[in-house]
Amino acid sequence: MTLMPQLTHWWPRPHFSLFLLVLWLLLVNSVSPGQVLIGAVLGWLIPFSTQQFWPERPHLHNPGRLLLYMLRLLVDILRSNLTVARLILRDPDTLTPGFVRYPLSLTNEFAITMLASSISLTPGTVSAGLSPDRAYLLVHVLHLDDEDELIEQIRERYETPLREILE
Amino acid sequence: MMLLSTVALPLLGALITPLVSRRSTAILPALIAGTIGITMVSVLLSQAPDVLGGTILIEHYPWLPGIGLSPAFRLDALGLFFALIIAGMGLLITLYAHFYFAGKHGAVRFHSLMLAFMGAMLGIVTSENLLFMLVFWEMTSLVSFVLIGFHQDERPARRGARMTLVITGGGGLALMAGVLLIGNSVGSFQLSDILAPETALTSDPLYPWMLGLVLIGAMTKSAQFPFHLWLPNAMTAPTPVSAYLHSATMVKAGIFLLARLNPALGDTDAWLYSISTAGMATLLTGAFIAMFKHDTKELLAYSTVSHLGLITLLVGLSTRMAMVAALFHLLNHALFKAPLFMMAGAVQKATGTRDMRRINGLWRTLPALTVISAVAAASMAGLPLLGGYLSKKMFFIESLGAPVIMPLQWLTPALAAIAGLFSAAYSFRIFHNVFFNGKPQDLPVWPPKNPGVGIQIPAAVLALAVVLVSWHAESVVHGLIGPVASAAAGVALPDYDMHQLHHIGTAFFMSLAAMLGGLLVYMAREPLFRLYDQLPPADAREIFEWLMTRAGGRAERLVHALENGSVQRYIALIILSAIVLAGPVLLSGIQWHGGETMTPVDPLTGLGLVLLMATAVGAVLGHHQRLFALLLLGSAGLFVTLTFARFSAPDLALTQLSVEVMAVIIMMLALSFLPQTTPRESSRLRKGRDLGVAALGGLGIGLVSFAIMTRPHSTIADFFLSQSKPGGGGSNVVNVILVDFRGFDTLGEITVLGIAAVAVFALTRNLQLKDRIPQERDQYWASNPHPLILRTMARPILPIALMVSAYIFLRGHNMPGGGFIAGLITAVALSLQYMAGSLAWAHERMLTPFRPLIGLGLLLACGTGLGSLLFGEAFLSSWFGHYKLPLLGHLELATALLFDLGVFTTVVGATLLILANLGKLMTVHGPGKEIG
Amino acid sequence: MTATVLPIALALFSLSLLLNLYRLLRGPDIVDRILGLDTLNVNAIAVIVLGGIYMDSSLIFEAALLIALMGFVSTVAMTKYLVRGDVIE
Amino acid sequence: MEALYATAVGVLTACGIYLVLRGRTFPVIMGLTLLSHGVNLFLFASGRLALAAPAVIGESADPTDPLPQALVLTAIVISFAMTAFVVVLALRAAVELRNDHVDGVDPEEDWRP
Amino acid sequence: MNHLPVLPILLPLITGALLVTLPRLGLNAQRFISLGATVAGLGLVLWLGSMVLEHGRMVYALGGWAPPFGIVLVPDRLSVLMLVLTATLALPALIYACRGDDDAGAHFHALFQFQLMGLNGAFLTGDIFNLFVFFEVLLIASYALLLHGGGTARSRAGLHYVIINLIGSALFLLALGMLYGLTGTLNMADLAVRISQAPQAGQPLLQAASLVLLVVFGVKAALLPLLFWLPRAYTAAAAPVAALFAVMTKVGLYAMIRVFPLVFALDEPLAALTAWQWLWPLALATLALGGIGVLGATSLRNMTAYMVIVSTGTLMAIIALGSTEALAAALFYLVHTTLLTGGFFLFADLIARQRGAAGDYMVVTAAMKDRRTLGILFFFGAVALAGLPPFSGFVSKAWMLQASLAEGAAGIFWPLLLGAGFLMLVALSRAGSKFFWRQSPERDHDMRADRVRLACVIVLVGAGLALSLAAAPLMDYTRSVAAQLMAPGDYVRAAQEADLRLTGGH
Amino acid sequence: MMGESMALPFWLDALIALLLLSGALVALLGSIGLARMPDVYMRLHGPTKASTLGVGATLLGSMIWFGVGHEGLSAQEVLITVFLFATAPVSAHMMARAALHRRVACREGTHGEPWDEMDRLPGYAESSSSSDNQR
Ligand code: NA
Ligand code: NA
Repeated sequence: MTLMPQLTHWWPRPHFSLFLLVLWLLLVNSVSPGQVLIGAVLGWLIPFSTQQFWPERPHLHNPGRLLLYMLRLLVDILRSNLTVARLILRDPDTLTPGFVRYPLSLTNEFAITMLASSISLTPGTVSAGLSPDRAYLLVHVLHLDDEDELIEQIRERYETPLREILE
Repeated sequence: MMLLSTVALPLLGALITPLVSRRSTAILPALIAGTIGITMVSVLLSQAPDVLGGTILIEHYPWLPGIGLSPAFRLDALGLFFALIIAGMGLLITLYAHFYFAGKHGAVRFHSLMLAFMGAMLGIVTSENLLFMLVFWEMTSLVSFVLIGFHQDERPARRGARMTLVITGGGGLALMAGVLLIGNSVGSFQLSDILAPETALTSDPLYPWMLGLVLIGAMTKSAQFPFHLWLPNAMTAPTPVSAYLHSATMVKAGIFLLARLNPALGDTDAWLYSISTAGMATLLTGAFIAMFKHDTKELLAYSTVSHLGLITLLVGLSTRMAMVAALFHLLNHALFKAPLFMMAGAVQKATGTRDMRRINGLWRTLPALTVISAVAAASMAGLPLLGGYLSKKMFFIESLGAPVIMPLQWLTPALAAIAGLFSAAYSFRIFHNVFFNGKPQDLPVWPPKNPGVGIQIPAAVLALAVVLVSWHAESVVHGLIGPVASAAAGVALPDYDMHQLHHIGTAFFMSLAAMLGGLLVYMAREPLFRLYDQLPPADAREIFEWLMTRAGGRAERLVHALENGSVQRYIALIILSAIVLAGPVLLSGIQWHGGETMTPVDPLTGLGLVLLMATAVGAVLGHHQRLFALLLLGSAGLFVTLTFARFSAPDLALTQLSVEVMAVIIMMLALSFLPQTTPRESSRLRKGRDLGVAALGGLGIGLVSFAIMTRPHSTIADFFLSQSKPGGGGSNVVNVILVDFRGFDTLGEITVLGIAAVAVFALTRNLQLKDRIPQERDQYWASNPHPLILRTMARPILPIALMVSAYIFLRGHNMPGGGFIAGLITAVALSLQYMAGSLAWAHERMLTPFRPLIGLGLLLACGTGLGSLLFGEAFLSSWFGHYKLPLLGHLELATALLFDLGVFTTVVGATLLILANLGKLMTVHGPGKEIG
Repeated sequence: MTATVLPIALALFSLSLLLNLYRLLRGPDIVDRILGLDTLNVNAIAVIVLGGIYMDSSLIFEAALLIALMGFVSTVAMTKYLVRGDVIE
Repeated sequence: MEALYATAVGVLTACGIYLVLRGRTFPVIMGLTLLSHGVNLFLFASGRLALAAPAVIGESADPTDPLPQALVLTAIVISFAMTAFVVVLALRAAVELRNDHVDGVDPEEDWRP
Repeated sequence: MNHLPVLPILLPLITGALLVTLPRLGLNAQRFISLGATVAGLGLVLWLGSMVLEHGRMVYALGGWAPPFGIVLVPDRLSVLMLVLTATLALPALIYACRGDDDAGAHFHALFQFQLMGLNGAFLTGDIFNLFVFFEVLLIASYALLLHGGGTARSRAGLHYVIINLIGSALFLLALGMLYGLTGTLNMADLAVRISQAPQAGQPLLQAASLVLLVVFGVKAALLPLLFWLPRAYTAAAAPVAALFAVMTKVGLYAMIRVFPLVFALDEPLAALTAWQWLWPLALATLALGGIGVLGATSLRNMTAYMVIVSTGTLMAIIALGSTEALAAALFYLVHTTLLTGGFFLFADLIARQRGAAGDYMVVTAAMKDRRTLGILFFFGAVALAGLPPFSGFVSKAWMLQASLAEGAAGIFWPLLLGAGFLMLVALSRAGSKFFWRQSPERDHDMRADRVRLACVIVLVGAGLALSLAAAPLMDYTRSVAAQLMAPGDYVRAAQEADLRLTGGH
Repeated sequence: MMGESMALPFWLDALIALLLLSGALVALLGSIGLARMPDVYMRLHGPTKASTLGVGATLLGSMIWFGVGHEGLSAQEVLITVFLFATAPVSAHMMARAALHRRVACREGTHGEPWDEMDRLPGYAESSSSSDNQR
C-alpha cells in the first residue's frame, strides 16, 4: 500500500459531484457563496479521493426515464403496502408463502441491484438471494397465487425498464 | 578525625585490597591488612594512657541530624579495650591467614572482608551515636555471612551462612527497635546523653521493651541460648575467620553492647534475671555439648558459646565487681581461644581433618604447637595461676555473692561449678586428644606434615600473652580492666581486691572441684560418648533448614490461596470493597431525597427507560447465547442514545450511537473466534453471591444517583454557557468545552484511543489464528462473502457518508457534531467497504496507512495547542476570528477547528487500524503482513 | 391538528417499538432478533423525528441520520457474521 | 423521572456487575460495556436531568449543564478504546490459552511453570 | 509566560506520536529518538524542579482559562519529586530495553513514551477529571507494554490487569460523578473549598465518594484486598516494563496523598477522614501479606513483585499516620523503594538471561559466567532492599520507625515493618545462595552478562547507596514536600489567585 | 413545547397530521407483521416495506413541518428517507440470505424450498471471490 495509490481521474464523477454539492447545500441549509465553495470543493474532493472504491461506471442512458421508473416504483410501494397490510392483518394460516426463482436476464451489477431492491420494496416479495452465477434471483413471496404471473409481472414492470435504462 | 579514620581506614583498605591485588603477588593483601592492623594498634595504644586515665574522646559528624542518624565516635576505656582486642587480634589473624591461605585462592577476598569486618567492629565499639552504631552492627552480620559462606560450594557453609544471617540479622532488627525506643525516650542517640546520670530509662514505661529488644540483639550476636545455634554452624568459615570473628571479636559485640548500656539499662531486676538466666543457660548448654563434639572447631565453638554465656552471666549479675570479672574473662577468652582455633587450623593443614577421633599424638609432628596449645588449653580449663583460672575464680566469687532471690541463691554457684567442670573436661580433651591419646588413625594427610613456623607464630604470640597476663594479672586488672569496668559501669569502681583470688575459700574449692571433676569426666569419656550418642540427634542446621523450607512452603501456599489467579474473585473483592467501604457511610443518616422537585415522567421517556432496563436484563439472562446477548447490548446502546437525546445531550447521543456500533462490530469480529455460547458453569452459590453483589452495587449506585439528582445544583457551568460564544467562538457549548475549555482532556482522550489502536496492532501482529475454535456453523460456509447487492449499494454510500461526516465535522463547533463523531462516521463508512468488498480489496484503496493518521492527528492537535505558545499564550489557548470576505461572505476561522481536525484524523486512523487488524486475522493471508 | 396527532403517532410508534423488542427478545432464530433490532432502529428514527417536532428543534436529527447509517451497517455486519462467521475478511 | 432514571442506572450497573463476575471473557466484556453505560448515565445525571434544554447557545433559554456531557463524551471515547483493546486481548488470550476462561485455566491449576 | 509545566507531558506525547507516524522507522532510529526524548525529559523535569524550588508552586492554566473553569497544571514539590523519580527510573529502563527487549513486539518506544506522558500528566494536573484522563493514558499504555513481547503468561496476567483496571476506571468515574453532582466543579482546589463549605446533608455522599476513590487508588496502589492482580502482572511483564511499573503503584499512592489531604481535608484533620482511617488497617494487612509473599515467592521476579507490595503497604501505613514527619519519611522511602525494586526487576531479567531455561526461578543451575559481579551486585541490592545499613533502605526505615513512634503507632507498625524486613532478609539470602553460591555440576553457562544491561542494573541498585549518601538534602526536600502537602490551604490560595486573564477571541 | 407562534395553513397542517398519523399506522402495521408472522421469511415483509414507508411518511411530515416557517427546509429528512429506502432492501436481502444459510426453517407449506441449490450451483466456484477458494 502506497501513499495515494492510482488516483487516475481528476474528476471521476461529475454528476455525482453535482449531487454532493446539492446535498451539501441542503445539509447546511444555505446557499451563501462560502458554502457553495465548500460544497464544490467537497463535491470534487470526496469522489476524487474515493474513486478507487467505486470502480464501476454505470452508464445511465436516460436519466429522465430513471426518474419515471422511480416514480412508478413509489406508486408500487404505496400499493404494495396496502396489499401487505391486508395480508398482515389476515390470519397468517391462510397465507401461502413460497420461494420463487426469478430468471434474470440483466447482467449489469447495478441493474441487478436495482431490480432486487425494487422487488423487495414492492408487493409481498422480498429478494432473498442471488444465485452465485447470477442466473436467477430467489424471491420470497408472502402470498403466492401464481408463480408465472409473478415472474411475468416483475419482468414487465421492473426488469425490462431497468435494462433499457441501465444496460 | 582520629576516630573516624580509625574506622574508615580498614574499610578503605577493604575496598582497595581487591582493586590493587588482582594481578599482584599473594603477599600484597596481607601486607595491606597488616599495615593497617599495625597502624590501628599503634594509634590506639597512643591514646591508651589518656583514655584509661578517664578521658573520653568524642567526634561528631553531622549527617542526618533530623532522624538522629549521624556518625559520631567515642573512645573511652571500654571502647579502647575492645578496639585493642579487635585491632591486635586482627593483626595476628592477618599474619596467620597469610600462611593459612598460602597456595590457596581466596586470600584477596578474605583480607578484604577481614578489613571490612575490622572496620565495622571498630565502628561498633567506638560509636557515640547508637543509631549509627547499627550501621556497623549489621555490617558485621553481613560480612560474617559472606565469610561463613566462604566455601560456597559446600552445602554446610551455605546453610551456616544463611542461618547466621537470619539469626544475627533478625537480632539486628530487634536491636534497631530497641535503640529507637531508647533514643526516643532520651531524645538523643548520643551515648553521652543516654549514659548521662540524669537519664532514667529504667523508669520509662517502655523500659521492658527497650531491654528486651536490646537483649535480643545482644544475645543473637553473642550466641546466647537459644540463639547460640548459629555459632557452631559458622565453623564452616575458614579458620582465621572462626578465630577472629567467632571467638575473639564479633561474638563479643553483644557483650560489649550490654556493657555499654549497663549504666542506662542495668541495675534492675529485669536486667539481672533476664541476662543472667540467658547467660547461665548458655554457659551450661555450651559447656555440656562441647565435650561431645569430635570436630575440633565445633568443640571450640561450643566452648565459645559457653564462655560467652559465662561473660554474659557476669554482666547480668550486676554485682559491683562482676563487670571486672566479665571483662577480665573476656580478655582471657580472647587470648586463649584464638590460639586454640589457630591450632585447629594448623592441625587441619597438617592432617587434613578436624576429627579428634582420628587426630592423635601430634606432639611429635608439632612440638611447638603442643606447647602453645598446652598454655591456651590450661588457661581455658582454669588451671591455677593462668588467666583463665583467675577470671573463673572471680566468676565463682561473684556467683556466690549474686543478688539472686533467696531460694535460688545456691543454684548459681552450683551451676557455675558444674559448668566449670565441663569446661575443664573439654579443655583436657582438646589438648589431650589432639596431641597425645595414642597414634593418629587413617588421616587424609599421611604422614602429618608440619605446616611451617609462620602459621604458628601468631598462636605463640597469643600463648605468650596468656602467660604474661597471668603473670601480671594484678597490674592488668588494676591498670586495664579496672578503668574499663569503671567505664562500663558508668561509675568509678574501686580496685578489684586481687587477694581474694588467692584465698582458699569456697571459690577455691569450687575451682578445685571443677578441675578434678573435669578430669574425671574426661577419663570417663568413652562411656559418656556412647551415652551421648543415644540422645536423639538434633542437628540445628537441619532443623533450621527444615523450618525455613517449611515457612517458605507455607507462605507460598498461603499467598497462593489468596492470590489464586481467579480474576473473578479479585473483581468481586474490588466491588465488595467499594460496597463495604461506602455502604455504611451512606446508610448513616443520609437523606436520600435531596428536596428538589422531580421532573414528571412522560410515558415515552418512561417506556424508553423501561426498555433500556429490559434490554440490559435480557442481556444478562441471555448471556449464554453470545450473539443474542450482543444484539441486546447493541439495543441497550440504542436506548442509552435515545436517553441522551431525550435529556438534552445531542452530542452524547451521536457519540454513543457511533461508538456502540463500532464496539459491537469489534466484539462480533472477536466472537467469530470464540465459542458461540457460554457454558453454564457457575454454581448456584456462586450465582447467588454474584447476584447479591450486583444487586447491592446497583442499589447503591441507583440510590446515590437519585440522591444527587434531587439535590440542588450549583456549578461552574454558567461560565461555560456565557463564555462559549465570546470566549470560545462556538455556540455548541459541549463542543467548545471539548476543544477549548477542556481541550486538554480531549487531547488525552484521543491519545488513549491512539494508544489503544497501536496496542491492538501490536497485539494482533503475530497472532496466529490457525485454530479457529470449531463451530457447528462451519459446514455452511460456502457462499460468496461479498454479495453483489451489498457491494453495489455500498459504493455510493461511501461518498455520501463522507459528505455527512464533513458536515457533522464542520458544524460541530456551533451545533451537535464535531471531530470525533465525524471521524467515526468516516470510519464506519470505510468499514462498510471492508464488509462489502474485502479487506484486501478495500485496503488497497485506502489513501494512507492508518498509523501515520493516528500520529499525525495527535501531532496536529498538539501542534494547534503549541501554536499559542508562539503568541505567548498558554498551551491550547484558542483563537478565532470572523471575517467578511468579498464574494464568499461571512467566514469564521478558529484554531478549535484545527484541533478538532486532529481529533478527527486520530479517530479515523485508530478505528480503522483496529478494524483492519482484527479483520486481518480472518483472512487467509493471515498474520505476518502488517496492515495499517 | 398536528399537535393532536403527534401524541397519537408517538404512542403508535411506542407500540411498534414494543413489538420490535418482543421479536428481539423472543427470536426464535438469531435472524429474527436481528430483524427485530433493525426495525427497532428504523422506528427509533421516527420517534426521534417526532420528538424533534414535539420539542420544535431539529437539533437531534443528526442522531436520526446516524441511526439510519449505523443501523444499516450493524445489520450488514451481523448478517455477514451469520453467513460467514466473520464480518471483515 | 429522576426515580425511574436512577432505577435504570442501578439496573444497568447491577447487570454489568453480574456479567463482569462471570467466568468467560465474552460475558465479562459485555458486562464492562453495561457497567460503563451505567456509570456514564450516572455521570451524566450529575448535571441533573433537563428536557429540551440542549447546551447550544440560542436553542434554549435555560440550557442544561454542558460539563457532564463533555465528561461523559470523554468517558465514552475512553471506554470505547478500552473495549476495543480488551476484546482483542481476550481473543488473543483465548487463542493462546486455548480456552476463553478469564483465568485461561482451571482456577485450581497451579499457574507456575 | 512560562510553559515549562506542560512540557513534560507534551514532549513524550509528541515523541510517541512521531514514532507512530513513522511506523517504518528503523529500530535504531526509534531508539535514538526515544532515548533522546527521555534524556530531554529528565532535563525538563529537573529544570521544572528548579523553578518550583524557586516559586514553591506554579499554576499553569491550559488554554488560558482561569481555574476552576479550565484545566490547570499545578507542579509543586510533590509533583517534581514524582516527575524526577519517574524520569530517573525511565532512563535506565529504556536503555535496558534498547538492548533487545524493544524488538520483541511492535511500537515499544511509542508506548513507552505514552506511558511517560500519562505518568507525568497524572503528577502534574490539578484537575480531578484530568487526573482520570491521565490515569487512562498511563493505563492503556501500561496494558500494551505489559503485553509487549507476547506469550501466554503475559496474555493471562494482562487480561486480569486490564479487566481489573477497567473496573477501577468505572469506579473512578462513579466517584467523579458524585463529586461533580454534589459540588459542581472539578478543579481540585475549588473542590476542596466547595467540599469544606458543603452542607451537612451532603457529607455522607461526599464521604462515600472519598471511599470509592480510596478503592480506585487502592487498586492502583495495590492495597489489600485490591492487589491480587499485581504479582502476576509484574512477574509476567518484560523486565524494562516491570521496572517502569515500579512507579505505577506509586501513582495510586500519589493520587491518595494528592487528593485526600487537599480535597477532603482542607479544614479538618486528615485523620478525621473515614477513608484515611481505613487506610491504616488495610495498609498493615498489605504489608503483612507482602512479607509473606516475599517469603513464598519462587522466582526473583515474583519476589520483587511482592517487595513492591511490601513497599506499598509500608508506604500507605506510614502515610496513614497523617503527620508531616511520617509523610516526609514515606516519600523518602518511596524514592528508595521505587528505584530499588525497579532495578531488581531488571536484575532478575539479567540473571534469567544467564541461566537458560531456569530463568529467574530459584532452582540450582550451572554457574553463571559473571557470577562474581552479579553476586556482589545482588548482595548490595538485597542489603539495600532489606533495609540494612548503610543503604537508603536503612535510613528510610529508621526514619519511618521514628515517625511512627512519634504518632504512637509503633506497637503494630514496628513488628510488621521489621518483620517484613526480616522475611525479606530470609528470602533474599535464600535466593542469593541459590543463584550465586550453589551450582549444579553441569558445565558453566558461558554467556556473559550484557555490559549495558549490567550498567543499568548497577545504576539503579547503586541508587541505594547514592540516596543514602545524599540523604540529607533529599530528606530536607521530602520534608518540604510533606509540609507543602499538609498545608492544602496554600495550594487552594495559589490556585485561586492564579492571575490569569481570559483568552480566546481577540 | 411546539412552536405556538407560527400559523400553519389548515391544509398544510392537515397534510402533516395525515402524514404523521398514516406513517405511524403503517409502521405499526410493519411491526405487527414482524411480531405476528409465523416464520422468519414472512416476517421480513413487514419491516422492509411498511416500516420503511411509515418512517418515510413521518419524515416527510416532519420535513414539511420544519420546512414551512420553522427552520427552513433541511436535508436531513430527505437524506434519511432516501437512505432508508436504499438500504432496506439490502438489509432484507442480507437477512434473508443469512436465514437461508442457517437453514432456518420456513413455515410448512412454503413452496419451493431453496436450500441445496443455493450452495451447489454449477459455476459457483468461479464466480465467488478468491478467498472462498482457499478455504
Ligand atoms: Na461536538
Ligand atoms: Na435498514
